[in-house]
Amino acid sequence: MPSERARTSPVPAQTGVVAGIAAITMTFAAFTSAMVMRKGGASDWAPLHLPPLLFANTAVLVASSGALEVARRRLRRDAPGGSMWLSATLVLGVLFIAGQLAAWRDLAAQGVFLATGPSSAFFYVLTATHAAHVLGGLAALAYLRYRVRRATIAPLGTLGAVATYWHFMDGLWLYLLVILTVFV
Amino acid sequence: MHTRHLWSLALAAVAAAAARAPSSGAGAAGTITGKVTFTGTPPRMRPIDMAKEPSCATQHQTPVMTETVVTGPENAVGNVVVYISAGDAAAGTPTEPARYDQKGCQYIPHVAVIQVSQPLDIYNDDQTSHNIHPLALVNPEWNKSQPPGAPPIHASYAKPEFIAVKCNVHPWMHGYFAVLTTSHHAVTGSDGGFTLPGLAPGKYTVTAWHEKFGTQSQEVTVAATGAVTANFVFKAQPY
Amino acid sequence: MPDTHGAPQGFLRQYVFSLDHKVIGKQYLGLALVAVCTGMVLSWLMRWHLGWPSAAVPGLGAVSPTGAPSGMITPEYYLSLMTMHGTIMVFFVLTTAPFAGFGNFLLPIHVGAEDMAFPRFNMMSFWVTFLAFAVLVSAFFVHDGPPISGWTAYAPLSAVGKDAGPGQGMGQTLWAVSIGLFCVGQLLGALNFIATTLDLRTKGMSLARLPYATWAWFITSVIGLIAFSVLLPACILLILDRVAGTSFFVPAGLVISDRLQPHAGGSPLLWQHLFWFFGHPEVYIAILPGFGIVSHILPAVARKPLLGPKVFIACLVTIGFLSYTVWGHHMFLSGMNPFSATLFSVPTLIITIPATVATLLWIGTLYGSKLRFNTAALFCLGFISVFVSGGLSGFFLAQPSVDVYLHGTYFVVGHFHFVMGVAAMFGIFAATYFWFPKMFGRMMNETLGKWHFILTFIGVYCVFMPMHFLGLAGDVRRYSAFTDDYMKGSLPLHRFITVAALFTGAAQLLFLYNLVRSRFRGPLAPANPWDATSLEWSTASPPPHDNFGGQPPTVFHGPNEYGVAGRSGDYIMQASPEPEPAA
Amino acid sequence: MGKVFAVIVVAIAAVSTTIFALHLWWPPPDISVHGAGIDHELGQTMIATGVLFVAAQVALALFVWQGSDAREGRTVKRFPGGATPLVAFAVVLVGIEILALTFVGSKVWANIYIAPPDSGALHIDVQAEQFAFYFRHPGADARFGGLHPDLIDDGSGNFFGLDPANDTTARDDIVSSSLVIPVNRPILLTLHAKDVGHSFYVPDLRLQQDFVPGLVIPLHFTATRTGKYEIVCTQLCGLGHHTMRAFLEVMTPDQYDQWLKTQAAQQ
Repeated sequence: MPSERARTSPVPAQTGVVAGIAAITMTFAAFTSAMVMRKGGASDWAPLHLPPLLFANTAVLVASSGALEVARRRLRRDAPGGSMWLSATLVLGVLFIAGQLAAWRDLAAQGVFLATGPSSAFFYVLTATHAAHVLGGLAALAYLRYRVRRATIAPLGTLGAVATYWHFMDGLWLYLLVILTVFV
Repeated sequence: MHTRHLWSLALAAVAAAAARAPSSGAGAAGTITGKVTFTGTPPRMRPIDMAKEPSCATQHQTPVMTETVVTGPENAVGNVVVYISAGDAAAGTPTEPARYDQKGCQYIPHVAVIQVSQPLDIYNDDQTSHNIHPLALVNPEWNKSQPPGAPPIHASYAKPEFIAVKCNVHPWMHGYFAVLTTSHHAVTGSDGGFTLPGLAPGKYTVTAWHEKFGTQSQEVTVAATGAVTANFVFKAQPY
Repeated sequence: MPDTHGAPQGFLRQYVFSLDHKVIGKQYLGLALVAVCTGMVLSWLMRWHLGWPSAAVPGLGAVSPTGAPSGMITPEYYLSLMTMHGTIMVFFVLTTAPFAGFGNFLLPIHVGAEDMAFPRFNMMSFWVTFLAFAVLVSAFFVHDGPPISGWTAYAPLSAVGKDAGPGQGMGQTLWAVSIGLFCVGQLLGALNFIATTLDLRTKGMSLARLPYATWAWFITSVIGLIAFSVLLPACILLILDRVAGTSFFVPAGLVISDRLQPHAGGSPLLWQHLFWFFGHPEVYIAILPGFGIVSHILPAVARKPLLGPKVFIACLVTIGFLSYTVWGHHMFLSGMNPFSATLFSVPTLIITIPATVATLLWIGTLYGSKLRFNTAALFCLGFISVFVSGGLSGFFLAQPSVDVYLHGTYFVVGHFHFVMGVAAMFGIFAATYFWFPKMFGRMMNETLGKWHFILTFIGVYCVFMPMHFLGLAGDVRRYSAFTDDYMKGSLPLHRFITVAALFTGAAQLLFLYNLVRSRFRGPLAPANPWDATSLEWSTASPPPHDNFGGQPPTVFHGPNEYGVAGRSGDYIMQASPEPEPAA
Repeated sequence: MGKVFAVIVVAIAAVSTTIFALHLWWPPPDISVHGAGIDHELGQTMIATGVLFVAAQVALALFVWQGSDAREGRTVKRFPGGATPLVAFAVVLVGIEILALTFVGSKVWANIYIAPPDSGALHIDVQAEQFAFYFRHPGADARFGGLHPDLIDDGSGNFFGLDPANDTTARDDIVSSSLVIPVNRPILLTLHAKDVGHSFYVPDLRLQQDFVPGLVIPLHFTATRTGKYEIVCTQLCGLGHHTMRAFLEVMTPDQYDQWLKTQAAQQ
């Protein structure tokens, strides 16, 4: 029998997301320090020209964060259109993943593969790990949209948690873009 | 490494050709004899320092020399595998196992010639652990240790190939498995001489293989009786 | 997503893919039991080989014809046994049993919740861990056998593939995949522990009133969250080096098995840094739950409050924090800048302060106590003794200048087996004897338990103390045999250790028998057999599906109300509404 | 039961301490200049931890013995002064110990690993490989030949991958499987690995250092006693790890010169 607390409390999801963010931060911190250390002692580091498409993808991801913020405010006020903005977030998120795939194909067409050199290896590893986490976020968004469509009351706790995660993915990508530009 | 790989492929091709060649009849009495020599200066063999493994070092009064190039009087080259690479009939698989010994931290013989699918028994005669690692490229590669007193390791190979063999535990230990399709083969001693008896009259390709000098082949026609001579001369460099 | 679920229907939902934290906790403990038996059999084979290198192990030839022809253990098979023993014990026993196992069963009850915050993640956590174990064990059955590069899997030995030796092909890849999966499983578990402790505490259960075991699980889960999220990327990079031809850890120009390796520019030290950044905190992941368990049980058996409870919590937090600053002490001699050795040595020595304080608090708690000598109590006392012995030998290894001599010797083996192996196992045993009645509703046999303790306690000292002697004499660890002149003099001592290890192992049969028999035949347990205070003792043995029968308890006291004078019982339960006694 | 436990704990502590104190198992005699510092540090740590070990185990046994008093009506006693004196005790005692050990120990450490080698040190190149050590003296020209991993050929004795055909400095390099050095002369080793990680450990020299593939790691020492000692590998390097060893032969200068001549003739 669900207790009163468990039904209403939004807190565990939020705590879980914060803890998850801490873990993901450590993962990328480990990748970053690995990259710094690997580059530091290496004579075989060849700079990589980032596909310009990445910047377009960045815009898409930032836009998706914006759309989610609009959705969140509307849902919180029970204003109309929340669900639609949620869908927009979802579409933009999928578009980002598609864009990343295109960027990889672009690099592959230039003959730059995972094992080509250390810089390309780190590029693929970082972007792919990020994309995997974004896919997790997309699944959460899809679940959220399903809940919003089904329920009369928006699940605000879940919404807040998913939004925190999604914005973190956004920020993480901006961070990756910077270190990829600087190091790779 | 790469050349060795090409070699194995070439050998396989030749072997395939051999399978189509006319067969040597029963009671054939033709013989090919010859001598393998070198010109130039061969690399000097060095004494092997077995200090790391006292149980082996004490077995040798004088230090064992490296065996990459073994030479004899009158520029003779030892450890050359001479065999019929074309013109021979497909031979049956011998069921008698060949024997390969690890004794005094040396492979005996240095080159073991076996036929395809012929069983090969590998013995550890030492009081120390050995490790047999045939670096096969065409055949499956394996890597097994053999503690003192362990039973012999049974091996066999399905495809012709010259396989370098090393002991991971004793870096100086190197040998070869020569896996051939023909039953007509010989390994030269330090006098460089070889004999390939029992050949039916006909045209053959004789090939000589040496781990450092590579391979040479020549066409030989064997008459009904008597011996034909086929000599091989390798060019040696000091380094 | 606060997940709620009613009592499950059907066998699969109830016992296999259960969302109930109590079932998941038992599943983790079952996995750990299988793992610990496997790991111990592997250690017996190793000890057999070290004592009598050329004697065949009866029957082993049939099980492992390649690794042990006619039962004779080959050097690579020995290293496989060692690698699998270390990996199984560290990951699948010392992490799963005290942390994931008992933590899962007890933490939600301790905080007064009906389940974990995310039951689905919790279930996934177990099954991913189970999969990780299956993948690891499958390495025994692949062509070349299990990996031989130790539980630390130092690159390039672990990164270059089959040229590095038998087991370094598919076996090593399976190892890396298994550990990667394990990280995922433990991360999901850690998320749950953190969210549950912070958010699902029942009314009145302030952080200050959390039982000490729960504090330890909470801090361990924070450590685990950070540690496993660093090991996971390290495993990904290792797998890529192995299967995708990248060069993160493999430098150029290596010739292995006569073959020039197709790698360039990688850094072997990078793996060591990533691994030990995880690896040292992992030691605390293994031992801190033991700290918590001992501090939880000790007041209940000593019938007096834990000395300095706030100091104890502070010790846990300090250890957790410092555990991230000391990883370099595993690498004093690995070619790091020699200045960094001093840098890592200082926090390593400082971390002994909170550990010393915790030990003194336990010993101080025992002062003037009225000890009840049940088996759980004995294992707590044994924990303290063993932890002192192992902790003190750490003083030697923490100093770079002494480590120069002792690094890589049996001294290290003796040290970490005492401090994280045996001590953590004693914590697990104490927890098992203490909470078994709660978990299964039946009491364990105390007579068997006491014999189990005495034999084990003497046994482990006979096994691991002599390893310190061996180390002092310069005996190198990870050697499959001491067949040459070197260290031949230590063979008698090795044989003594082997006999002691087999003896200690045999003593564990008493435990297994007791476990199985008590599960079905033990006398029924009352709700609170030990007169203990924490919330699990307020509910039935075993607890109902939602832990408290639909009524979440309200907490009025901390867990430390033992030895209360002037009343019939000498303790006050956390959920008891009576007022605090006058000090 | 409590008394049984107390007796067992005290017995274990007594036996262990006796064995340590009698030096039944102890490092071999030191043969290096720097080793005395390590031995001193080891001895100090042994005494300090030994005192703590006995004190802690005896206190544990004592309190357990007292706690086993089952008389009715006995009330529990609080530890005098509570937790504060224990914390202060731990911080001060362990703190002092840490300061002392770090202060003395870091000097010993610096002496081995941070101090530069003697400028006149005899330079010997060391290669570790699965599963042997090979040592290289520069020969008459006092210069080491370059290393070419692609030329490595263990079967013909070219363990280092020297290129005598094109590199004249490589032709007189003296390669041996034992580390032969003159006594009382500073030695500089440069350690590099051919394949995987290894370690260089000579207990008698009180010296241990890992080989890291891709790095060349310097190590220096002076041996003070002639004789033959074992060098072993202490970093897990593969299936033959336990057989990976070599000998250190410390000779008088005359013997060393003679050895060098003999070796030079064989190269």
